[in-house]
Amino acid sequence: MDKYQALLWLSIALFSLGLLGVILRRNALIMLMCMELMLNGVNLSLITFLHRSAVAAGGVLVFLTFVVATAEIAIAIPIVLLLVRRKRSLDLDVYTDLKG
Amino acid sequence: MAESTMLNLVLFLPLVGMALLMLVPADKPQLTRQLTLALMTVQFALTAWLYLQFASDATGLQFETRVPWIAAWGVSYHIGLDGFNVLLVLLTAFLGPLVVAGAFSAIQKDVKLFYSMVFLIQFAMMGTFVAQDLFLFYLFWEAMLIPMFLLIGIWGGERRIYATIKFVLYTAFGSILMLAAMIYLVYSLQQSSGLVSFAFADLYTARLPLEAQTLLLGAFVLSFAIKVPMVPLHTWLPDAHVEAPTAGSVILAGVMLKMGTYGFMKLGFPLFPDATHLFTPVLMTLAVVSIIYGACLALVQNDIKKIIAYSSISHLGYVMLGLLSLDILGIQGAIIQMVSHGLVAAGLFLMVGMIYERCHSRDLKAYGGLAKLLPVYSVFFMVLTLASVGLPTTSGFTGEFLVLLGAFKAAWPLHLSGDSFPLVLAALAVTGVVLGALYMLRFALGFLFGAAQAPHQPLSDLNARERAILGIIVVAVFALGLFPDSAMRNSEGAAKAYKALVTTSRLPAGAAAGVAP
Amino acid sequence: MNSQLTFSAMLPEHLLLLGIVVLLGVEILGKYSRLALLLAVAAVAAAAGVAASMYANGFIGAPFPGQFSVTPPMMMAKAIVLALALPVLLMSRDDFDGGEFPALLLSSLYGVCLMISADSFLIMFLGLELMSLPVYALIVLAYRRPESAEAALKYLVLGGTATAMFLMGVSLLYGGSGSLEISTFATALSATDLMSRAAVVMVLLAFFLKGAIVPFHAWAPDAYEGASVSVTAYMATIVKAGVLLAVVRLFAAAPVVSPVADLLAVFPLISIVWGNLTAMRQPSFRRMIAYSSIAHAGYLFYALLGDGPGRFQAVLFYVVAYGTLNVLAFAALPANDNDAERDVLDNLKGLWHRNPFAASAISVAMLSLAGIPPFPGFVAKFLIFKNVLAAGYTTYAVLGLVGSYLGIYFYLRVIQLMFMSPDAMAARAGAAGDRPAGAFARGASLLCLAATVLLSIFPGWMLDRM
Amino acid sequence: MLSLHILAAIALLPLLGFLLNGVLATELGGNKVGKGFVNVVGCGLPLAAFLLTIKSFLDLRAGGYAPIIEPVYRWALIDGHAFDITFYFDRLSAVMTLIVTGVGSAIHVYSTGYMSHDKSYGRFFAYLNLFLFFMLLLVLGRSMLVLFVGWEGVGLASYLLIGFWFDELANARAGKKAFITNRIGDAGFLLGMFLLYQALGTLDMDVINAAFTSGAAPVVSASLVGILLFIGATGKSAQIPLFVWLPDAMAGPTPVSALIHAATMVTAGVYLVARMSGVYMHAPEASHVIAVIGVATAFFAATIALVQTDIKKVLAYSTISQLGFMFLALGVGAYGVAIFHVVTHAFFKACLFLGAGSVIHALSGEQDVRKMGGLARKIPWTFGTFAVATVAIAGIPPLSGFWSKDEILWYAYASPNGGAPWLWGIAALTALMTAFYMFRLLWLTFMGASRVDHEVAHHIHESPVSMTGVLVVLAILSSVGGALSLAHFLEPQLPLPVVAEELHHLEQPLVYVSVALALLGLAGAAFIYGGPATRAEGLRARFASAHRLLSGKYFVDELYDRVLAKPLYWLSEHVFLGLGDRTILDGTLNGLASLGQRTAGVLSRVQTGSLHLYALFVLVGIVIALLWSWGGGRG
Amino acid sequence: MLILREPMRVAMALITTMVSLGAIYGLLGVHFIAAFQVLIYVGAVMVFMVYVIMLLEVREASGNRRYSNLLIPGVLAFTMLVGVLGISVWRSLAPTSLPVVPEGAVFGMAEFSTLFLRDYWLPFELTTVLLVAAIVAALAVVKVSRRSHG
Repeated sequence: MDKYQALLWLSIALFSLGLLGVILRRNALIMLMCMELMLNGVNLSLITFLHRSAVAAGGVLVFLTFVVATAEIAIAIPIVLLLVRRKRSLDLDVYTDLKG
Repeated sequence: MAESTMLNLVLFLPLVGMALLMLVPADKPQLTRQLTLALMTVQFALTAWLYLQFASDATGLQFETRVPWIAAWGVSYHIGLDGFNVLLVLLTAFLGPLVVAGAFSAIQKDVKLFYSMVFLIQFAMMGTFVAQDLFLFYLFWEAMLIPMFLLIGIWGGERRIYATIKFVLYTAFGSILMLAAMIYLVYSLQQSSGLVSFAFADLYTARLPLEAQTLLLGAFVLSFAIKVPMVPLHTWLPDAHVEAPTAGSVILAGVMLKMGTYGFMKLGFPLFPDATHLFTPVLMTLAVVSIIYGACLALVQNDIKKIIAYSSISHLGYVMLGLLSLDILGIQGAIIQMVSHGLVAAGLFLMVGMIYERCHSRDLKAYGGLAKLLPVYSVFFMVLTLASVGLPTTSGFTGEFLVLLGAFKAAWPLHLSGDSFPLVLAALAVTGVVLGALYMLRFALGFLFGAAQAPHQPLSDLNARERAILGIIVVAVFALGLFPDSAMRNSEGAAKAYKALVTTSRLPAGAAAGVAP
Repeated sequence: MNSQLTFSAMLPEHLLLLGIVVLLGVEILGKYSRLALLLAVAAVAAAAGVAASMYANGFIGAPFPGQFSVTPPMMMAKAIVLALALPVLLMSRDDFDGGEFPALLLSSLYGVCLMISADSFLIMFLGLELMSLPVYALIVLAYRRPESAEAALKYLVLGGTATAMFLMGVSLLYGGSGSLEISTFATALSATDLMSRAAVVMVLLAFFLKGAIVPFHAWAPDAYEGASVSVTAYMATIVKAGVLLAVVRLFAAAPVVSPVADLLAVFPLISIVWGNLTAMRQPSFRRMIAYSSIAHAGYLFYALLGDGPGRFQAVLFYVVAYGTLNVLAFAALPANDNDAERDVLDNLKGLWHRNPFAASAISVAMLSLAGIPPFPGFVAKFLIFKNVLAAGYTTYAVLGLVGSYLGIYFYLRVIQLMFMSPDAMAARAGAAGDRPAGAFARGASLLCLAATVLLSIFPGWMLDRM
Repeated sequence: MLSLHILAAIALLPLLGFLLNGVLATELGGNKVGKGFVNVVGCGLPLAAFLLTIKSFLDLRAGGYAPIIEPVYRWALIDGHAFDITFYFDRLSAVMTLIVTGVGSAIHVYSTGYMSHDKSYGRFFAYLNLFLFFMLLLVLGRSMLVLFVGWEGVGLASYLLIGFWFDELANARAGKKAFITNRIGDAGFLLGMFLLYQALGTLDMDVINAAFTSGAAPVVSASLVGILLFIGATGKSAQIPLFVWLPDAMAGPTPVSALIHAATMVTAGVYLVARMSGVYMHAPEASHVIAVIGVATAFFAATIALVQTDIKKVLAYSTISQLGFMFLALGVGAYGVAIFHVVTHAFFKACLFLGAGSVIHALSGEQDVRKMGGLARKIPWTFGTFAVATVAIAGIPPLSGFWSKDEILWYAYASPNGGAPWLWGIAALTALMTAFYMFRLLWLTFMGASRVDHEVAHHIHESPVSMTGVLVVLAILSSVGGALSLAHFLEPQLPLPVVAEELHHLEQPLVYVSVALALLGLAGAAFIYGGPATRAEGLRARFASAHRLLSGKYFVDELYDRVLAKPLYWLSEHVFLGLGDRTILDGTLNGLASLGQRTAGVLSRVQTGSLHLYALFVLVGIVIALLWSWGGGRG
Repeated sequence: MLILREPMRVAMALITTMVSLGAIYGLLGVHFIAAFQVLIYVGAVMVFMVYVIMLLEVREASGNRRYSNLLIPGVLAFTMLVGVLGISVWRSLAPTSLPVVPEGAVFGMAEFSTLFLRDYWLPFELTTVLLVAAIVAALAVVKVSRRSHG
């Protein structure tokens, strides 16, 4: 197993762990962090390939990912704050008014 | 050119009517009614003029209009009259004013909407008959569903929601499959000949392997058989009829059911002759089963609308039998039977509506001796009953007689060559004549005769409007019974064309076996 | 770099951007809510007009080679999407005052336009995010309903997941080909190595998620219900349109072959059935439309099964038809001070008597969505299934059609409620306090109605131009 | 011009009467005209038709009996097949038309008296005229199509007239029964007609006959055609197995029974077979069936008539029995004789029915012979004519019945086309019974002590001249009708069987036997019913079970009900409606609908609102899709 | 970080992960990105996150309420995902399929800057649009939350 493959395994694992976190963690903030973890996993993969192929576009995409991640968090945090105010809880299982 | 304009006018007049109705204030129902009646009458007059102009000896379409519509798909706005549809168009236009007039007193709620829907249905039915392009046909075919849905659902009886949903879902199921088959057919035509067209005439040239024909025919048959309806796809009909307002029942029985048989005649069978040939025994059996099954069920109903509904199933079985006999007599009989049933069932439903307006009951057992209470009503009822029974001199006889004669005529040579099945079917179909008399006379017996009783008394006999409506129908019934020749002269060419199409094999040249669709 | 070209090729986008900036200015200056709305309408209308005229002139250009280019069909798509946004803007008048809504909407539209013209995954990614991020906020904007924050969070988390999936797929594509041009996707479609496959699947699934295809649909009903009506309308029409147009762009004219083709058929097929069935039992109009949109996403993705050149046309026409009617349905909904009451289906009972125009408009929308001729929904569906059949996927086409049959019931149920409810029940529903939609919303529904009528009568005119 | 359409005029005159009376003299037109108008139209037009018929007959004779063919119009021309409405007037039609218009007119006149107190006077005459119209179509039509129109039409008129007093549900029900039973026969008729058309391409009966007699190779089995057409005839002419409707048909007003159910309509079957003699001559099997059915019907109906107590029922079974005789004649090839009997039977049976009507009229509606007796003095004209007709039907010379019946018996014995001694034997026995039950009727009604109810007895009165006059005319015709010797008149058209030379010596003895039998019947009836009442009672007591069987009419009605009607209703109600429509078809549908609803419920429960679950869907979806992408298409 | 109970600890774990990733990037020679990783993620996002966690002080319920009730299916599916995706990549990416390029040379800050302003000018500019939109969105949400309490 060479360096790239190891890195890719890691990247996939991070991505999947992030998704698993979304499934498992009840705390809304932790869930958001798990989303970040997913993006980090993807970034790792991008960087790996960037390094491997030396085409700079990947770097740009990583940069964009940073921006987007920031933007997402910037919107997500106020939403969570709103929810917490209303429900007095960060527990996602409480946020099930919409269903059916 | 001017004449084809006339056909367009006839087609679009109901839409104009709808637009005009929108201008009428909602608090003037009487004006709405009169306007509708006037327009419908004009439509009938124009149609009658077209009918008189129709050249019975010419072949091909008359009053044709063909304008590209969705050019990329080869869809055009293509309408025209041939011997097939000219009678049905006339029937549709004929029933229009009667339906409208028949609903004058029955419909008091949402009058404007009601007549708008009637206009819409009229438009769609007319369009279905005159369309000469499959896409257009399908549009009209489907467009009819919704006004009917509303008609039953808004002005219907107690279980109207169930009935109307059942009606729509049943019909729509057939349509969906037809849609798939239609697309496939057009695509196949394109594959085989490079022709991108939905025109009937072009589709008649499509050559398909037997497997494909079978599947496509199956889809078309399902769709049309539901509409006809043929047993065992009929259970929507009694419910729809029973719950529908009178106008709905009249339209349904008078015209809409014919669209199923018309579909078979114009599309189902001629498009897939080889598959049709293969499945004729099955379809014929179903037709005969419909005749007998419908009659038997009519025999044990106590809801007067249901009796007529089931009788429709039985009567349309004759039409199917005639079409499948592939004998000109039978085909002509089928056409006449369609028109006849349109008149008779429409008349009977109108009459049921009239009594329902007076008594608010459809229970046969609640009635009796109406001949005493409503002598004039009873006379008309008797005439229509006898027409339904198929008594000679009425239109019902012309249709049934020719259908049975044609079926027998076609079956006998087969019998001599060893295939007795069609003969058995034809003979069984004749028992329908007995059963028909049985259920209709049972109806008349309980309804008109015996000790006088009605759920609501005193009863007033038919007023002038009602007499006029029924009188017109009765005259038409006798006209078609006594002088069917002019009608049949118009349809003869079409009947022959149909026969030629259905009896000419259209497997791909050199019929490479095993070419799966 | 040709700045002239840069300017003109991106003119619609520039107009949107200008609109955003001016709106922000107005917002800072104070409360000129009606002015804000008018400004937004003007900006969108101008952008749409420019896009349309550029389409008409056959404008072709690539101001940023490899990143962004325009062709007449793209312009057409932009014009259509922007035009669809107009009634949404108009109907928002009943829900929102203030400049946030128009500003966010314009940003989101900007994203859609980017996606349509993207030549590289960079731009597409940006467009995707630019389209989605404002929507998260838009959902929350309807804070008259407490559930909307929940809806936004769900959408955001799953949307973020979609972003990650998209990026994962892109990164694998990038790893395989060393390029971020979107053409790598089409190339990978026919590749047989597992990484390309995985890349294609990840990207596709990301779009499935954004477009709400079962089993990635679960956010949609909740988000649609939690949002206010105009936002729901926006999500159901333009966001979906953007997603699909992007996908079509990705697929280009590449043929789809077996494993991917099966994915493209089976997931949408399940969506069609699932959406149509589940919609039967929904108590709320928005939620019902959400499930309906899941089914419609199924049809839309079906379009990709068709042969290459026809896909764009099929999707675009579907977007036009479906978008117009969805907006029509939402715009015609009677207004209510209580947003949650507004779309309780039972409150529609007897609507015909209270508000005939609304009832008729909603009926037209429902029938068309159900695919009943002669409304444009039928032609749209016809086109898609025609293409699918022509591509040889007979079984899938028939199954899809049968699945679409399942949907007829719940559309009719709406009509049934409006027209056929017994008077007593209708009266009770009338007590729920709905009132006619405002003048703007009425204008929006008239606009859509007119478009519907035109599309019904002259579908060929539209099709010839796509 | 008129002469060209004289036949059409004959048929159309009664139709005009129907329309005039039907519209103007009923509720339809508001009852605006008086009885006088009804009488003029109702009786005048049939009389005019009768006169025209005579004129036509004279024309026919003047033309040397060459058939008069009168095309009216073309009903349909389909694919080169013409269906023409054409009238055809030859000896046979002439005889029938004369009877129909003649006897018909007489009965119309009679009805003006009989029905004078009925509130639906106009309607009655309208129906009667309608009947005449259809009956004339039946006998005048050249094509089987026209015949069939008339055939069904008279059925309709019969239906309407049987149920004329529809307040009583039983009357209407009897009408329905008549119609349905006839329809069963018609189904056979239709099949026979189709078969002929299939084979010959025409429905013109003279052409069909010619085709068969010309000796060309048989294109179709004559026997099959014959049997099928005969099925139609059994319906209309009340033969086994379709005779059950006729006794019930007595529910109609008595003139109707006389006209339709005795003189004319019920003989349509005989006419049909005679008309199609060309076919039957080449269908020995069918003819044999006809003869057997005929004689059996004659016998069984006569036995039933022995014990009936309703005056009209006796006559009804007598009619069935006499029709059986006619079919016997047809079956042995003596077509002309059958028609001869049709004519004489029309005279005397009409007379009998009208006489019975007069009795009923006198007794204010009483029909039970057990409540009559001793009426001879009180209504002498009725009695006299009734007695003459009774003698005629009993076959006592020289009255008309003797001549025709005797010829039937003779050919039943001697015809080379199926005649046999056993046929003669049964027929002769039946003739004996005929004499017996007719004289029994005569005695019970007119002789002996009066058993009339007290209050009715006061009102007994002789009928008006309009009725008695007709009775007298018919009685005269019954007496002298035998002189017509119609069989020989018709012989050029309907050749009589050529009896073998060696049987000729038997003719005289057989005549004596039959006359003796008739007298024996008379004597027996006189002995049993002329004496003390105990004699008849004793006889009944001794043969109690036989009596029950006979008065129960062999329980045929009950049998049919159990074997045909009940199963049909059961099948329709429980199998088709219950099992088929409700359970299988609607059950499946509703099941599918509720399955859809339930699935929808399950699917919406999946949507729990939990973001975790949604994310899990996504994860699982990805896994499935990726695994799938490994699958097909590799390599 | 998936098993820790306290949000703050989770945040710390995430920061650790991110810094580690930054280190990896650095080791790969993509210093520019590594710097951004640390600056943006750790410096901005996570600080924000930590701040919020401290602000809220809402404690997640202890004990078995840490995980949703989808633990087992979730972990199963997770395992499969890692396996499937990993194998897909692993099987296709032969170790020597592409030449290993010289490290460091092309990924310097200068090169990126040039690239951004030349080839990737548009994405770069659009980033600003995105950020504007995000700010508007965030402000809108904040405004809503203020309104709902005001």
